[in-house]
Amino acid sequence: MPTEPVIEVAGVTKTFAGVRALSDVDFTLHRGEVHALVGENGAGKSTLIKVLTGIHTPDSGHVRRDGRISTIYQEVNLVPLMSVSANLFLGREPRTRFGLIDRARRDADAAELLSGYGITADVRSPLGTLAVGEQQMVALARAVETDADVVIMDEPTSSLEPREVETLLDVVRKLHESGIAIIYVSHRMDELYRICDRVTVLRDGRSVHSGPLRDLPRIELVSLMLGRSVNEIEKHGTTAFGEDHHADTQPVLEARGLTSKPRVNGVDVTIRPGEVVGLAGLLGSGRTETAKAIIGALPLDGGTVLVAGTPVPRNVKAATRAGISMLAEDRKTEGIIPNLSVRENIVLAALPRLSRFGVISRSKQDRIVDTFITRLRIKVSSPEQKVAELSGGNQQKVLLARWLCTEPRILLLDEPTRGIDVGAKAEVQALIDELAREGLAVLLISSELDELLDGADRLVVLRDGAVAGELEGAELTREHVLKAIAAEVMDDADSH
Amino acid sequence: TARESQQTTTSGGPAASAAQNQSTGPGCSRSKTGYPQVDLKGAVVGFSQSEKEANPFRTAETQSIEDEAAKRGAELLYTNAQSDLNKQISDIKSLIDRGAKLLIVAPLNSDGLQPAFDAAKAKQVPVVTIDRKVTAQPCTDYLTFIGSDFVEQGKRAAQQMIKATGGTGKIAILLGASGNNVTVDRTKGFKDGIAGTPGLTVVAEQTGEFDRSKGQAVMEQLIQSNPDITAVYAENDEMGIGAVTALKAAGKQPGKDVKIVSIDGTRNAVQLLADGSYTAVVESNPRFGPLAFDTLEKFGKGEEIPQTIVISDDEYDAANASQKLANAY
Amino acid sequence: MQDNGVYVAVGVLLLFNALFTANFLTLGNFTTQLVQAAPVLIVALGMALVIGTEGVDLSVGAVMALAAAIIPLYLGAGPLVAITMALAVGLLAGAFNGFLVAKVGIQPIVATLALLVGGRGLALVIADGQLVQLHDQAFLELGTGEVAGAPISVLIAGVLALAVAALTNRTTFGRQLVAVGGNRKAATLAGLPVNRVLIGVYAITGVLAAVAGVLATSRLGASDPADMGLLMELSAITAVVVGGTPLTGGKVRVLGTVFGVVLMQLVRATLIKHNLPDSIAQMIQAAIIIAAVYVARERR
Amino acid sequence: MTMTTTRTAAARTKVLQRQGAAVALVLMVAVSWLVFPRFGSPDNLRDLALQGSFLAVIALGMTFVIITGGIDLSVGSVYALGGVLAAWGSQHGFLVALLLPLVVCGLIGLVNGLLIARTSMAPFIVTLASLLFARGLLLVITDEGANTYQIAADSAFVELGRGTVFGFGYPIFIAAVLCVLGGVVLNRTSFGQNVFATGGAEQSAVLMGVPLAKTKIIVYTASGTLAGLAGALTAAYLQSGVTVIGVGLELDAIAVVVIGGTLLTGGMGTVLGTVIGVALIKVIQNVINQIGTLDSNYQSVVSGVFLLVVVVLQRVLRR
Ligand SMILES: Nc1ncnc2c1ncn2[C@@H]1O[C@H](COP(=O)(O)OP(=O)(O)OP(=O)(O)O)[C@@H](O)[C@H]1O
Ligand SMILES: Nc1ncnc2c1ncn2[C@@H]1O[C@H](COP(=O)(O)OP(=O)(O)OP(=O)(O)O)[C@@H](O)[C@H]1O
Ligand SMILES: [Mg+2]
Ligand SMILES: [Mg+2]
Repeated sequence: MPTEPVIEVAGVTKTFAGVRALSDVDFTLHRGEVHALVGENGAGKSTLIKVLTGIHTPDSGHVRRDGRISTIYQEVNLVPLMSVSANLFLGREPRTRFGLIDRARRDADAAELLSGYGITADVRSPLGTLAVGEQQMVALARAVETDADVVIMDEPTSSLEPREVETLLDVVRKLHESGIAIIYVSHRMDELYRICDRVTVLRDGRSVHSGPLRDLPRIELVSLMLGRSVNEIEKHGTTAFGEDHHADTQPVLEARGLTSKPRVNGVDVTIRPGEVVGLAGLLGSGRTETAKAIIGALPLDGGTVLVAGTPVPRNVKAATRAGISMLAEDRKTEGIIPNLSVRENIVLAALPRLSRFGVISRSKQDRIVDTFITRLRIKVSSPEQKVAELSGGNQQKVLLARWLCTEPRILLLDEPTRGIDVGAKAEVQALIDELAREGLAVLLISSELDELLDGADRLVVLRDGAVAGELEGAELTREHVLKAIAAEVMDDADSH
Repeated sequence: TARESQQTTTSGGPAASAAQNQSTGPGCSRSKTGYPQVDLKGAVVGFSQSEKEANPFRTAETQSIEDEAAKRGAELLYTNAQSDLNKQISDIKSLIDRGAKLLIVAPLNSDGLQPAFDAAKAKQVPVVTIDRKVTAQPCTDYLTFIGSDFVEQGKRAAQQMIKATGGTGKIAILLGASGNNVTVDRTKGFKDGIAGTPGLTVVAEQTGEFDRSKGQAVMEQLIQSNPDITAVYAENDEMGIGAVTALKAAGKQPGKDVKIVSIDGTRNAVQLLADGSYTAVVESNPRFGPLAFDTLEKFGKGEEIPQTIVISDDEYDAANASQKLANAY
Repeated sequence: MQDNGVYVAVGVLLLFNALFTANFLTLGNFTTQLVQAAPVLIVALGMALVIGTEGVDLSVGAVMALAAAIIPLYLGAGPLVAITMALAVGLLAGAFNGFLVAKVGIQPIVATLALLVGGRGLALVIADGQLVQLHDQAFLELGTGEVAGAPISVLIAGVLALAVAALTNRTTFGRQLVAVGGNRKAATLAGLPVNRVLIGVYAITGVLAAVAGVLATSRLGASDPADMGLLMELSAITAVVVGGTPLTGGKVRVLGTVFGVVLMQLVRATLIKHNLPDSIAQMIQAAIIIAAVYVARERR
Repeated sequence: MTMTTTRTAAARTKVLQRQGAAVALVLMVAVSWLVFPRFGSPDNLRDLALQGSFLAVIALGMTFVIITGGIDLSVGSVYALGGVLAAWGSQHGFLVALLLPLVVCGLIGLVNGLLIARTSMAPFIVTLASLLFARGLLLVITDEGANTYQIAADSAFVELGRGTVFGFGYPIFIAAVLCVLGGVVLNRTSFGQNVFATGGAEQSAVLMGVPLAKTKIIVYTASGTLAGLAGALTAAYLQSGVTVIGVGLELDAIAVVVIGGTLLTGGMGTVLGTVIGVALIKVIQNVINQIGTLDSNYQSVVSGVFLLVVVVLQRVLRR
């Protein structure tokens, strides 16, 4: 059993401009353990981590650290314009005899290192050209390779897809074996139970429980996080999707032969009103790009998008007007407008509807904003709070609200539950369900297979930017999907 | 002299541009420099102007050189440094490169043209500098300087001021651009000029950067905080005209309640003078063409050239303004 | 304090002048300050909008010069025609900047630098390099006349400030503008008319610069393209930033901009009235800019 | 398969991005050479290089500043100040003439850096203030511009600006050495990596352990020092501390850096690009002169149009 603490936190309180993010938190990390840190969105997990690493100074309380800490933050924190290898080795570059950076060796080392994490991208290309998940793996590699005593991972898997998740969990196991202590933040219960020894639960900035994880039934953990009774929670499963939806026969969205070199190569997707179509595939298989191509955010080399049989001009504005909305995957760079308030962020896309002669109606706005803050349970001190101050999950909900209030006919959701806590996730899923029932056509991209299987009525599987298969009805099983997705993986495995 | 009358006819006015030769120190001749003889007719003459022709002085200056070149049958190459000293050096070098055998240079600044002069020396091209005196060796670095004496202009402005105010008054000076030696000289001359008149005091001196609107803005401020200002000395006409506008807006009668003396001799200022809302203008004569070419011609013939040739500046006051208006530029 | 740095600074400066500057507390003096500040304010309002989109417009001074050069060409047909033409040129210049930024995708500083360099030259070409004295009384009235005791130019600036304030706070366009400045990628994905917003903002700025050019020309009584609006871009940017609008975009503070302009005007007035030499005056201006921005800066 | 196409496409765009300004330069030079017989003359080329060298030294510092996502508007004034200080210092010998401007201008840069790094003030505004400050200081030193300090024609310091090797002035070599050094520092040292990281994503850089404040302070100090050095070299070349130079030079410096492909928003850029930018702008100026009797008012119109054409061309190539 663990003995020596490497990190000890006692009575830490941290307040931001009136928001109490942490109040009187105690937390102990023992040498060599994998410690789960869980809690609802905005519970204070990321803040606690930033206190541990010294980025935030607590208002009161003690922090004692022993040894080097290496952290993978929640939002990918690398430099997009610098090359992958430069990011990987920033601050500890290999040198030549003359003390200059040895670029050739750096690139070679980087390529070798990353292949161990399943990344084959050109290490000399800017990091920003990689998919979010790949970036996350680079961040992981960077953090792990600095021989640290403690590695902190803040939702490392939120943008990873099953295969990558396995790679990551392997890395965690290896670290664990070599005696490194790990703090692991995640909203995915399966992962927690697979790798964590102990758990600390935060709720509203307080630590409400700390103890061994295995002894704690899953449902009780959730109940601790949400502060609701076990009974109440038992009603929900892992996902909150209902039955299949009844779909009209006339498709509302038809994308034909979408091509945007080199990432999308002739993808066909049709969605009928009331239908949820899932887009499955490996990292970099072109799911995000397909969605972007549909909404006109990518220059097309070929293909058409029809909404209710009418072709849509290829720009986002026209697509939005035609009723297509897209929730972007990377909320930091493509989603939130950091300077604006929660209210302003929510109504942003719906502004034309809320104004007359270009003048915005304040009362209409407030009504909508209040509705969505309540309905999605967005945790804010007031609608006027800057969106940049919200926790990651709450930012995600704000973006969802932004799209819902445009009353779209077609909703493209790229990882809609990424980084959302169990409670909110169920709500978002229920919401998607409800919206589909009301006649909305939904394209759902998710790296969580269960979410896809439960949520989608039909699955389009992508490989290398082309449709590798379509699954429907009885074919919607884990095995079928994995087989369709992983054809390439098998090939890879064979060639090894 | 014959040359003086010729000068007079070119500029068209009765007394505006009578130039006077003024030898200071030993002269310069072709034999001293060993430069080759160049016949003006058909010769390639380079003219390096310093600033854009966006003010009357520069317009008149360039025009005068161009007219005279045409008259004498010389081929004129022209460059404009656009107020950039390094560009003027390149300009002069490129003029030489393009085959100029004689150079007329209106320096952007008194200092800093040494590299250009050296280039001219190396190719044995004589350089006449006009309008602004440079700190370099006459006869070696350049042939001679033709221009006004800015200190003297300031002194004459001071005399006009003393005359107009009767020797008592509170003066505001609108300075030219900071760091510019025209500003320095015109300030020095003026202050020296009023030094012997204890009744005149300078209550404010602020830069208007040779610009009309800045002169106006500064004057508006000064007349608010010092309502008892009775005279304005503006180091160019533009700022003086700006001051007139400012004073009128403040309910003063420029030229009467507040005397205004400035330097340049532009048409707009002389017009104001003729209209009675100005006190005096000391001319800064821009018509260097005839003098410059005369000088080059004499040099070619082997005659001795004085180190400095001061072009004569006229003066305008209430009495002669309407009569001499045609002579203003 | 943080958000109010510029107001405090204006207060301090007013107090200083009231105590130590002769004849400061007179109506005439206040009028002078406002009249001098009016064109800068009008330009700064546009600049604030551009800065809100994470851009900057270096060409405003050149556009003022263009407006000045246009006036005498059309004054024969009446002041209204002349002013309309000047504003049209401003609109055109601004829209051109906007086009370069939005459609061609050139960074704002460089896009507008081209017009800064070329625009004044164009103005001089139009005017044949010459300053033109203006005599049209109706036109000159604009810069010197008063309505109910208030100078016309100050009234115009005031109305424009209110209009820009309403634009930023109450309209779709205003909201879209800060969204584009806050996160252009997100704004695009949100289906906002990003290009239209950008072109619109630069066009508005061009028109405002032309308005300032017209007013300044009328006040000067002459069209002076060589000097009109020289370095105006820096004055305007300084006022906007001193007024608390960050250069990083996503935020526009109109009242702050008004006070930023007033502050810089008061600084200039104070330095002149105390007859400080240019050298010292420049250094004091530097210190005051730093102090004001230091107080108003965004804390980390 | 897809991987390879992606890679070659990426490589191709990269080449074009890098070479955008170079393509424009090659075109300009080729056309000028054909159209203007004197363009290619050794004298003209030497003068071009010399004139470019002063700007290159300033633009080198500006490149670093802009890559960190900043901007330095003070370089024009600091350049003039450096010249005046060098001329004043030349009375006291070569070392004073060289070191005084470097130290004083470096200090101004240091203050810029400290204000920008330690308080979160915008570089634009901080350096705008020091633009005013440096001009003011220059005026104080020169008695409101009344004194221009001369440098004795036979002093060793003048040699620094006027001396030549094969007809090429010393400043050209100094600028070349500094640019090569700058390139190595930028690409081959951890300081250089920090410069990129600072401009590329400031928040991430902090989390990755980049010493943000230190990097910025060094960069602005270097920019001030280099501007001072350029001023000193210019003074040596002109043999005097001219007070009226450097007005608006900051815009030239920014323009060449950006033309050279450095992103004004930071995070990306090259020294080579900046050098190409300097060459391009000097060639353009030279060509305008070669055209000969072009009305002075048209000259700025032509410069503006050229600038526009170059940036648009570059932008189009980049697509
Ligand atoms: N810089 C900040 N300024 C103001 N409030 C902040 C700031 N950072 C965090 N907060 C607030 O502190 C609380 C805790 O946020 P934190 O990011 O720690 O949540 P979290 O547990 O990591 O949530 P998630 O699971 O969504 O990532 C939230 O209410 C958030 O709004
Ligand atoms: N090898 C690569 N070369 C260039 N860009 C790539 C490469 N791989 C991914 N990207 C970029 O990554 C982004 C996301 O790619 P894609 O849409 O294929 O991912 P995805 O299937 O949605 O995966 P996920 O959403 O799980 O990250 C795109 O912007 C794409 O251009
Ligand atoms: Mg978090
Ligand atoms: Mg994706």
